[in-house]
Amino acid sequence: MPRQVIFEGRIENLSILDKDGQVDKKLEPKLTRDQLTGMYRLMVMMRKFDEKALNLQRQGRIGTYGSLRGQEAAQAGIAFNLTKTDWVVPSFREHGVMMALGLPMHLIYAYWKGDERGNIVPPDLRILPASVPVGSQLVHAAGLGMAMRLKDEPSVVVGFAGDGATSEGDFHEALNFAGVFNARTVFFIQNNQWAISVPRKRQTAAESIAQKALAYGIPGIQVDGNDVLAVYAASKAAVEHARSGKGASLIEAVTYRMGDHTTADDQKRYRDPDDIAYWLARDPIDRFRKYLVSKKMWTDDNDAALAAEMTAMVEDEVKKLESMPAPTPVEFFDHMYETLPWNLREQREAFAQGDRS
Amino acid sequence: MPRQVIFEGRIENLSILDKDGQVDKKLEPKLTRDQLTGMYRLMVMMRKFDEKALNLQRQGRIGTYGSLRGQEAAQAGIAFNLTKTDWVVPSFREHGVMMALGLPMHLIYAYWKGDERGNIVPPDLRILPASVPVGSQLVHAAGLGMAMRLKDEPSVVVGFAGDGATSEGDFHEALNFAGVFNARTVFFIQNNQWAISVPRKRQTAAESIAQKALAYGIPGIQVDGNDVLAVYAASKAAVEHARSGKGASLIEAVTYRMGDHTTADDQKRYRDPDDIAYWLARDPIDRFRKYLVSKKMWTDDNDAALAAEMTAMVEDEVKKLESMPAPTPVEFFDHMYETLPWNLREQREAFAQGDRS
Amino acid sequence: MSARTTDKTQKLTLVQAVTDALQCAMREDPSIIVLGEDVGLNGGVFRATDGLFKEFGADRVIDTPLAENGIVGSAIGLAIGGFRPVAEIQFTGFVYPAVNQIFAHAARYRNRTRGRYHVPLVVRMPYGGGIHAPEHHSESYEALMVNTPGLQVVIPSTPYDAKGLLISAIQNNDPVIFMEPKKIYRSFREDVPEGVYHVPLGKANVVKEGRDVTVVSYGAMMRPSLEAQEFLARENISVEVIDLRSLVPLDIDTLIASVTKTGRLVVVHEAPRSCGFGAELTALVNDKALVHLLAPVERVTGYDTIFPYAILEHHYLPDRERVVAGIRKTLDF
Amino acid sequence: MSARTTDKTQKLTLVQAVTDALQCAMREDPSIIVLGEDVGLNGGVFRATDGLFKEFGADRVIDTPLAENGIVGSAIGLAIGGFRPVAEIQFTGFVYPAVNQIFAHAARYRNRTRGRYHVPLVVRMPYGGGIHAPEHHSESYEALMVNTPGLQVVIPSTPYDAKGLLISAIQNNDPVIFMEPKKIYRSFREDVPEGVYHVPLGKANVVKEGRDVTVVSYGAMMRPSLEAQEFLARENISVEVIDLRSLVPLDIDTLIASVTKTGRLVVVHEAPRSCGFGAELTALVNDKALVHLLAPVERVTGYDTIFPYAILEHHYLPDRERVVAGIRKTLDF
Ligand SMILES: Cc1ncc(C[n+]2csc(CCOP(=O)(O)OP(=O)(O)O)c2C)c(N)n1
Ligand SMILES: Cc1ncc(C[n+]2csc(CCOP(=O)(O)OP(=O)(O)O)c2C)c(N)n1
Ligand SMILES: [Mg+2]
Ligand SMILES: [Mg+2]
Repeated sequence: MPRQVIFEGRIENLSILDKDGQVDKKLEPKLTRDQLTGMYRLMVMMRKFDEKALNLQRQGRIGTYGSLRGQEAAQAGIAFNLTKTDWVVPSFREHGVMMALGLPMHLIYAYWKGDERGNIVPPDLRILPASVPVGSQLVHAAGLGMAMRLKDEPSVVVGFAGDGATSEGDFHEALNFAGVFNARTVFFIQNNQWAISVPRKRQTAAESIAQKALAYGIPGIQVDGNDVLAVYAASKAAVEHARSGKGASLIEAVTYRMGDHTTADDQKRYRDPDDIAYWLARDPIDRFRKYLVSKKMWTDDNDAALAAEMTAMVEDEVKKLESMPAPTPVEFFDHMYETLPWNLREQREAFAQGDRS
Repeated sequence: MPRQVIFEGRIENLSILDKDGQVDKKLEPKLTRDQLTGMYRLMVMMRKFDEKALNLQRQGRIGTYGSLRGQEAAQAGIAFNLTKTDWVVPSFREHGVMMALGLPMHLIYAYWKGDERGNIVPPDLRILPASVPVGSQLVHAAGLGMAMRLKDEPSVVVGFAGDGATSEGDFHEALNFAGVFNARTVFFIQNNQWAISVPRKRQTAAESIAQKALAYGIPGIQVDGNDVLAVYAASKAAVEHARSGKGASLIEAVTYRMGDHTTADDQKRYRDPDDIAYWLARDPIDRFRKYLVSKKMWTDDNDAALAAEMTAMVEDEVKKLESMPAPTPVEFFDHMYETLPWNLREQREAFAQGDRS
Repeated sequence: MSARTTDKTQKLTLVQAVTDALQCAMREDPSIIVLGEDVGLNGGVFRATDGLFKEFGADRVIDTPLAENGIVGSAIGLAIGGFRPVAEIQFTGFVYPAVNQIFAHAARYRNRTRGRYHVPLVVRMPYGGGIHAPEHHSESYEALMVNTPGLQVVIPSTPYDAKGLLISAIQNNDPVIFMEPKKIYRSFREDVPEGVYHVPLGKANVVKEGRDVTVVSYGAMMRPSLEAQEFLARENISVEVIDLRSLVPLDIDTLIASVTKTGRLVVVHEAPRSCGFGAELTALVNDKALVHLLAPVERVTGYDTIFPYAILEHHYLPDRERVVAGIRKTLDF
Repeated sequence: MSARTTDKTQKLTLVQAVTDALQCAMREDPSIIVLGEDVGLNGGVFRATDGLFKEFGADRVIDTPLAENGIVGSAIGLAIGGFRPVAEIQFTGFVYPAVNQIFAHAARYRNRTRGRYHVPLVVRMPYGGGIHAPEHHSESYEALMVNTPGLQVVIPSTPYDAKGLLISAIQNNDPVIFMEPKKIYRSFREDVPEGVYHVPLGKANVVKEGRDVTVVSYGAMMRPSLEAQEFLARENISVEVIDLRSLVPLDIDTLIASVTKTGRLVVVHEAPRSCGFGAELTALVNDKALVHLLAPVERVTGYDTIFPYAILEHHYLPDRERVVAGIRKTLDF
């Protein structure tokens, strides 16, 4: 009685495909060929979107852009478990998840071009806009998950954030609220090892991010975030847990930001090239392709055809982006309130008449 | 390898005296008679101070007051490990710790009377003023602990907070910073089961507060906070850990707020009388007295003499309080900056001249 | 101005009117929920939510963990998820941890998404001094809120207004900061209609008409303003007293019409002077009625200091004498 | 105004002058430490701390976890523990999570303890628009800071001033909010003396003397202000342009002397208008120089909207034309 263990917590890491695409037979999820190639498709789509975005940025056709390169498995693995009635509460690097759920790419490009109209998500989707203040969106995810619980809707909410975001108070308050209120929320942390120039081990003295779940009385798991099957499997469990009303949980997907933080960053100032090489050998798309090929579900021809299809799709979306009519400048007044107060009406009027003082 | 435990955390509860004062021989700390009776003395001092404070409040001689009744063992147990060069970073209920370190009681009363001069701690003490915004002081404790580490001073910093405070983002950021920077800080949480009307189990779905340490890679322990020996022993270990440069840790002292939250509160609205009765039977002072008596270190006569001494001391401090000269009203301008800017000089001037518009 | 659903009235204090507003609105609309610290069984530390937990249960009157950022942030999620949350911040002095959620998100969702999402959220908070409370329990932060585009800021000064304004705020589709003058929570009772009625946001109340000088105030400072009016009436000085009721949207027409008539303006608020709301009112009068001004606008405000602890607070708060002095200054100019 | 330690100068941009200030101050005083996100090896996202990590090491140039409240809160602890921390908030748009620590603690420790403790802290943050950055990267929150008693608020507009003011801020014994106009971080270079020198807090700079109208601004808005002055000089309109340099303490004498002389005032800032610093300046002129005013004070400011995303931002920011129009309005009144 006097010196007594009152709590024991354990955190697992899940990995199904190894870096060479060899599968752990016992853990291999039962997925159809269509599902598996569908996942692959998503990942390739993300990569093509991303490459084009970097290109557009270099040409000045969009603004500062945050690449998701390297994080395709993490994003496809969770997205594949979601439907259009689920809520996506993104940080700023979840373009992959967004397009996987059906958000037209040109809207995502528009966002990065600096156009609020990129945030006008089609009415059949429940995707919130990118949240720039790191971590702050997680609290919305907790609240939405409370809403789904209160309405007893079987929709799940996924709150996204990076490893750096776990240091913000928002992370703490979000997970704590979600735990207390049994929110239907999955907190999905892409631990890409870096928060701009700060490596994961300087973010927290904890050995893993997954173990932070123990502080909130919710389940936590770490997965190989470059292994789409592992991410899929862990996400499936977490999503089902939430959907069935059992509450919130935390997933740490261990991945790597292959590029600069954003196009405004220069990773050479702080990263070791060896590190990048190490992770290049663990590319999520290559690895999954090897698996599909070994299962005889995929060939080089399929790959070429898919690449061509995706390139065409991306180009088409860029056309849509660039044929969007220019916004009417005055619109930055129009959505400040449902009904504009006099000061805004007056300012809007003066602005519209070109009397700009 | 594929499904692998990557983290195991365990949290212990430490208890040395049971509710009837029976000691666990194996864990009994080696303390001299003077030390033991010294601890007892501190606890009785706190209780007398507290009773008088409630009295003064009822008579309108001080303002709203937050009683520490029931938390004497928690406060004496940690304070007994500290010296005057250690830093105390209190919440608003640590009068016991403050007086244990030598802060004159009349200053504490002055604070609760609504007089900033109560915060003018003597120069030989390192006690910060009460921090009202719940949890916010913990971040200062982290920063002070970083300062002690950077200067390699053997001083320890103790950051105090309640169970409710652990829900604030500040708790998270403080413990995380302290973990990363190896701060010489002990986070001492008095889990008195309630945050005003909100019970501990509605603050967090975690089974204990101590286990939150696992999220920050620092040691955590739960102690029976009504057992001064257990608190003393756990605090000793944590303080030595910090002092020797090994870093931060978390202590959860499980205790009970015997009274209203403050004199502005009415616990009858939300608490079950049975609950209070349960804890009354676990009074920290009674329990420790039984232990001392059983060790033949204490008698009823000693008790009567101590009570008389403490009553006299408290009365004397009240006299000091009430013979403090009234503050010059204008002083609320004088300490806004080292050098007042013109607007404050102007306002101060007008105020001092009674031209009060 | 009001659309009463019944002719019956009750004599209520301001804080009771707040409770009544919540109760009436919640009965009509099941999407309205209340959340905050101690709002449940305890009925709020000021009893503003008294009885609601019993009537509506733990799913609509939610005691949260102690985290203001969590309260407002989760309320944003609840709002987007289809609810109309009314969040309580226990004291205005504790809203700082929540300003990231209020300023960076609640105030921005509609604009950020060009109307795709909006946040029908009310954040209620008792504000102001005069109750001898500890540090951080007497603050007035309306200026921070007014400086933040996307928020509406409402401050009632009477039970009738408190109820009608709060119902309007709850039914409004954008975030409203609803600041309640706790000093006068229980100072007086007034006839308050039963059931739902509205006092519209953005309509000031000319509480006293007058010729010589306009006094503009809101919340707890209405009382010294009116006392000053009464006091000076004995000297045949005719003071017009306006209760703004909402700072955003502001009833500019009433303000300017009054100043144009009287030529003199005294603004009374208890928040610090520098960059306070009085500065904005002064600037607006400068913009729109400078030629009518017979004297500089006078600001009777809190000082640019920290709000003092209890034993000095009465030296800080504007009172009748200070308002009278301010008025005289504009008259003697 | 300056006490140079050497006669040598370097041609520096504003952001380089910031780095130089930090380096010079840190060399002199080992209690000065820098902390924030990415301030170490990366040298800050704007390179404001470039090279400091290499020179002073990880104990004096501290990369923190990603938590603004943690940065400022721990800096307060470090300050009380004997250091002079210079905390960087990566963008002003991310200071909200830290305002509880800044407003409720840094600004209050001296007063709260009647001088027993004080907080010699500088919080640096790049502010303002014009760099086509994502949401929350273009904000100007000086008014919130000015409304909070206990803070000093400094905003340089030139490399020379940036260095001299930052050194003064670091050596000041109270908290200083140091807002850096990132739009002009690299727009031009200027001779900056080597070594430590001071530009005192609270002393405005009359950049151009003039007769007809006074333009008051600070930070990045000095440029359109000066462009307007030049533009109107061709029409023989003589504009006096004042760079405030510090908002708290404010150089009231220079402001009032100028307005008394010219009778006209245009205030230029990019933050939203309502309750912005322009309102306070207008109110101060109302207080102290109303009779000298020949026209209403004109506020050329950002609108009461969210700062627009990149493709519309140039419509939001005051530019030469808007300043010129504002000046003409005061002249044509
Ligand atoms: C509150 C806040 N502070 C700082 C920033 C600047 N910033 C943008 S992204 C970033 C790093 C985020 O790291 P992480 O959470 O790991 O996400 P990642 O970028 O790696 O996807 C920082 C510091 C911000 N956007 N918001
Ligand atoms: C930031 C903040 N929010 C709310 C309050 C009001 N308040 C004062 S004490 C308290 C409860 C604190 O509970 P706990 O941390 O358990 O400490 P205890 O009072 O039990 O000692 C609350 C809600 C506050 N002071 N600060
Ligand atoms: Mg990251
Ligand atoms: Mg408690």
